[in-house]
Amino acid sequence: MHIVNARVVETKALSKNILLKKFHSPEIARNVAPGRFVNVKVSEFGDPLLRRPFSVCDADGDEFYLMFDVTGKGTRILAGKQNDETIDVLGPLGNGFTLEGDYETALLVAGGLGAAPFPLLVKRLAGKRVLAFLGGRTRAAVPDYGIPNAVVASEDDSGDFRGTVVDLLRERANELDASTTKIFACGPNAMLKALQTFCRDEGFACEASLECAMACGFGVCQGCPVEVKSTPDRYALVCKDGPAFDLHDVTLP
Amino acid sequence: MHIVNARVVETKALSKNILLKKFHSPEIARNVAPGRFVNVKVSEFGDPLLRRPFSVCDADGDEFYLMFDVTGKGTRILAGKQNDETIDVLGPLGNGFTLEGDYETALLVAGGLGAAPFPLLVKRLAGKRVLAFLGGRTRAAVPDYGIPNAVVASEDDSGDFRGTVVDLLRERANELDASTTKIFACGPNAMLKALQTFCRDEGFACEASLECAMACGFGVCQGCPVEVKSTPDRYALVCKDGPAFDLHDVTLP
Amino acid sequence: MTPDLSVHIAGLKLRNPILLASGTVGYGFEISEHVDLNKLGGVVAKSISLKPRKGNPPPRVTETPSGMINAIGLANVGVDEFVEKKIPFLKKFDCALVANIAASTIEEYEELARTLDGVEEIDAIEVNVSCPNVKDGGLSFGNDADAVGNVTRRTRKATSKPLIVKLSPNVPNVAAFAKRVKDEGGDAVTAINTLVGTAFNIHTSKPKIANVVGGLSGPAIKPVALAKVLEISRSVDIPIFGVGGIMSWEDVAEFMIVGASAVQIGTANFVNPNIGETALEGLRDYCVNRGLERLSDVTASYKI
Amino acid sequence: MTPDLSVHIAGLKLRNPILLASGTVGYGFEISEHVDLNKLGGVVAKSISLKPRKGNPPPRVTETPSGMINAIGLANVGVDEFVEKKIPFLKKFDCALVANIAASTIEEYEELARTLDGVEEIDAIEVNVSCPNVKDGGLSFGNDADAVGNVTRRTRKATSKPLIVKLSPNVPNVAAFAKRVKDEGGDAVTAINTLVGTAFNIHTSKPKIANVVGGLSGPAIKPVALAKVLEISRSVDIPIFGVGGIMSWEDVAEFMIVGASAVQIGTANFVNPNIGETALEGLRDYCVNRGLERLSDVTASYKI
Ligand SMILES: Cc1cc2nc3c(=O)[nH]c(=O)nc-3n(C[C@H](O)[C@H](O)[C@H](O)COP(=O)(O)OP(=O)(O)OC[C@H]3O[C@@H](n4cnc5c(N)ncnc54)[C@H](O)[C@@H]3O)c2cc1C
Ligand SMILES: Cc1cc2nc3c(=O)[nH]c(=O)nc-3n(C[C@H](O)[C@H](O)[C@H](O)COP(=O)(O)OP(=O)(O)OC[C@H]3O[C@@H](n4cnc5c(N)ncnc54)[C@H](O)[C@@H]3O)c2cc1C
Ligand SMILES: Cc1cc2nc3c(=O)[nH]c(=O)nc-3n(C[C@H](O)[C@H](O)[C@H](O)COP(=O)(O)O)c2cc1C
Ligand SMILES: Cc1cc2nc3c(=O)[nH]c(=O)nc-3n(C[C@H](O)[C@H](O)[C@H](O)COP(=O)(O)O)c2cc1C
Ligand code: FES
Ligand code: FES
Repeated sequence: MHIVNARVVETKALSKNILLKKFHSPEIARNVAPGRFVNVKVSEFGDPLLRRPFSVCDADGDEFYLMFDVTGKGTRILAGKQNDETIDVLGPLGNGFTLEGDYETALLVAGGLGAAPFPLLVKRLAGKRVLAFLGGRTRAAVPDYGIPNAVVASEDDSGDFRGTVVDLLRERANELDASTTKIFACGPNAMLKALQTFCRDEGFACEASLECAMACGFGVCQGCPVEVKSTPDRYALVCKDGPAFDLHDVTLP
Repeated sequence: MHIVNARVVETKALSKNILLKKFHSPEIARNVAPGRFVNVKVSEFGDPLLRRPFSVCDADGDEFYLMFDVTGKGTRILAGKQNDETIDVLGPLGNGFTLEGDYETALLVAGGLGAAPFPLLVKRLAGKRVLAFLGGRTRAAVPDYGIPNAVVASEDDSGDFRGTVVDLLRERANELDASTTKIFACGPNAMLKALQTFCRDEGFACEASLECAMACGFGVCQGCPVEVKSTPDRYALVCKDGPAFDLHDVTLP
Repeated sequence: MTPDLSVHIAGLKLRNPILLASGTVGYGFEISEHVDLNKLGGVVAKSISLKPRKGNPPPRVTETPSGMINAIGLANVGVDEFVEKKIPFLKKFDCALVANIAASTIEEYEELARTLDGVEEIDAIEVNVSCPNVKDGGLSFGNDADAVGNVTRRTRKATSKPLIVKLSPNVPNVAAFAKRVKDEGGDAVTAINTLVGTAFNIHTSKPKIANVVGGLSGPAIKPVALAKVLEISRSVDIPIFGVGGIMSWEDVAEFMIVGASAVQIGTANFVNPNIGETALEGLRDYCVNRGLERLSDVTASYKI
Repeated sequence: MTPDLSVHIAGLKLRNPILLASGTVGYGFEISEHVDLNKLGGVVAKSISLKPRKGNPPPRVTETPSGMINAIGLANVGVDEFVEKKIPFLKKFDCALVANIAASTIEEYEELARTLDGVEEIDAIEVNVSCPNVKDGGLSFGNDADAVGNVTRRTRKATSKPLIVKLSPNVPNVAAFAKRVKDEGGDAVTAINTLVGTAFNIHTSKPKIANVVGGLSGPAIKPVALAKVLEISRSVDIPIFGVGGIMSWEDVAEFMIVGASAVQIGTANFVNPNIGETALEGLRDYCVNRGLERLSDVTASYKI
């Protein structure tokens, strides 16, 4: 884990509100794994105070990418950072996805910006068959950067399917073989809950990257608990024990 | 008094730490008078919270200038504003210098950034003979932008005179005629106190622009009191009754 | 449909729940250049004492992270000049005019209330028992529930106007104070006044405020103010003016959710002198988006 | 000449006045990746209770202007696991190790103090009487001077280690509490713990913290913390650990000026995990620039 001044190298707008930013930092780019995240200090002043967590979206040599949408003050400041400005980044943090295993098909399931960690995951899943189902309000809200052949479920008619991404999954369930497929998921809790039911009913293995409010991001504040069935007498910490968890093991809030 | 989004038009470094920034705002540029000031909202977040007061340094058509040195978080943010960015400015505020009067010579006396309001003053003093004595640590800390023929007093040998600006004044006092001269002053309180003594001893009229901590800048918070001899039972407000005051009338803290 | 922003509080019917807080808009004159007072719920005038007060020496204000400390020391023109010279200006506006009184003895509070009771233009009286910047009174009253009870009882007898008591946040049990206010006949409470705070210059070792300590206000204190309003709202049946760190319409909504019937905006006036007016637009949209006919339905709508 | 940064407080000789505050560095493990604990004055471990505590459900933290609210609910491994598993790691470091205890009855406090008294590696015990996030104890103790006095007396009897009592800021008279601690044999006080605060989501009307209210920390509360330290320093002769909103070496100096002999850094660890170490450089320069041979001379050097 490092504290680095990462230099902004490039900014690309993936859609109206979604940005892909490339940063230079060998320490982070070379040590990251899919599903791990960084905690970004967006301001040098007291407000906004806390760092902002973002999944590392992709990495390439000495550079790494973040994909984010501008939702509040932290992401607004981050969006405004120009090329050659540096920003204080802590990372890589947390435990990413477990890639090993004898599954044949990796099925990526995301809601909205939940797709952020997938580009790096796709790269590192080389050798597996990769399918991706992405969901969102409308196609423009579903970034498919770095995710080949993604099928998009949307609430309107702009996607490939109308409905939630879990509806889409249900519809295609018969094309999938639960015994040889592992689902990698990331998205809002509501989506993950629906996915949990689906995976239980259909017998899919699933690892999900969770999001929750964090203060430190590296295990000292105990601010990010998640109920885990295998250790009922203590919470797991999303930042340290996750953010990737066996979806069957967690009780989502 | 207006609240405007003033657009940055130009930034010039007058020395290592002193900037001159030009803003577009007809409301302010056309309504300002020498010694009046603006209150600048440097941040959209809670920290830094308060506006920062700056004398209007100069005005030209629809544009006005601020001259400032980077001393803290507000001036650092202001310094970073790029051309075409806008910034929320409240002004013009306060009562500036009284230009009318039958003095023949206007003697401008400043310490450091106290010279900020002088360029506009020089312009509006057309018809009077204008002399300027400026003081500071070293010549580079004494901006003489827009002040012709300024004599610089410095603590080191870089200036025209070694000593404080009031030392300089004392040395040249015999060349000046107190009965036909009005001093316009601006600078730190320590300098103004010395100047007060000098003016009392030598019989000079003097109007000084004061600085003090402010919260609102427009007379509602009562945060900027100054003891005034002519109204001993109530404080004057620097922001509303000043910042320009008859130096003989104020009791400096 | 345009949502109804009006609220009833302490016997007042206000056009909307936004008032400007005592001490942050003087006597209304300067702020009226920036904000149309006719559009607001009301204005609370600077605290008035029996005699004019010069206030504390400078420096009186200093900035802190997301906040500021002030120790104005209740500088004010005194009740006579207030009634003669300030009210005539304020009465031109069609919004509630709340007078705020401060004193160092119960008798003075009583006399102030009696004097102002006779001034028709004043719609309500807010009793400031909680200013931390006056050494001879204020804070000691504000942190003593019996004293607050007494002040309420005595001023209650001295005026038939709506009576609001402004509470100190520097106590662990603000609801007990609100209860006393209610029991003694107060019509509403205002929560909160400033927190006691200080700041020092590390190079001179001197306080940044001449009075040494002062009152902390601004967004920094919003979480504390919300907790106090919620505490009162959950245990005492008395209307609440919520104050403390409001910078936006979202903050107004947050205060109403935790129990405020109306709010007061203080420090934000220094930063955005027209905040009182611009916040109204956001509140209107908020009602529309949440499908609310009446903004007042937001009050105490917390889901806990 | 290199200035002497060491300080004496509560019978401890510390390399320098910087400690890391309870609850913000866990049991030292994760933070030691970022900061060299051997360089610091000390570490205060997360509050420990007799039995392991699961703590509050999520969400437990939320950001506020220049601050944050937490309601962790004293999640901790319990005293047995603390002694067995956490101490062995912490004892490797050559800085003071302060254990912090929390309980809901006086008997539990006593038992905790007695248990830890037997653990050689622990240099001092800090008694947390002031956590606002535990419903069955904590806050009620912290806001009651008699209870704080009793806890001090009983824990004092249970241990011969330096005893520090961490005070609640949610009272109007913190000095009276410090006085009780002194009278009952406490060696130092820590001021302050968090302020009670809350925040609500205006779209769902739900609290942003599952526990509804939590503890406000961070730079927002620094002015309040400074005022409390100053209040104690001016009226009670007891050493003070200053805490609350420290983000930089300048803040450390400010706390020392108003009376702190040492300081604790909390929330800042989340933002700048190496702040404890980097602040030392600034303090060294500060001494040099002010011509001070000993940093400890700054303590209570306020000029009022
Ligand atoms: C492990 C992890 C990975 C993430 N990866 C990504 C990513 O790759 N791309 C992306 O766009 N977003 C990601 N998020 C969410 C991202 O952290 C928030 O969008 C961001 O913090 C919003 O900050 P803001 O200041 O713009 O919003 P504000 O609403 O102003 O933030 C206020 C506070 O709430 C917190 N917060 C707000 N939204 C969220 C959220 N959804 N989850 C957790 N905390 C939140 C902020 O961190 C901050 O403390 C991730 C979150 C976590 C925990
Ligand atoms: C009427 C008036 C006119 C001024 N004109 C100029 C000018 O033309 N050029 C210029 O460089 N400076 C001027 N100043 C001083 C200028 O306001 C401060 O330099 C500036 O506020 C510093 O802000 P900061 O955030 O960089 O510093 P910080 O130290 O971070 O500021 C912290 C707080 O202290 C206040 N403060 C800091 N220094 C001063 C100061 N010297 N006077 C008053 N308040 C201060 C800030 O406003 C802020 O509230 C003027 C001040 C006043 C009152
Ligand atoms: C400069 C200043 C002066 C104040 N003067 C008074 C006063 O005279 N009477 C009073 O009851 N409250 C006074 N207050 C307190 C405010 O009315 C308000 O309760 C407090 O500032 C919290 O709200 P805010 O965070 O929105 O400012 C003053 C506050 C400030 C900042
Ligand atoms: C997430 C978090 C957890 C905390 N847990 C404890 C605790 O277990 N025991 C304790 O005495 N104080 C605890 N505190 C309070 C801090 O030790 C400190 O007193 C407070 O946060 C103020 O300092 P700061 O502003 O530097 O954070 C906690 C604070 C935070 C932010
Ligand atoms: S965010 Fe601090 S422990 Fe996880
Ligand atoms: S700064 Fe507010 S009255 Fe002058």
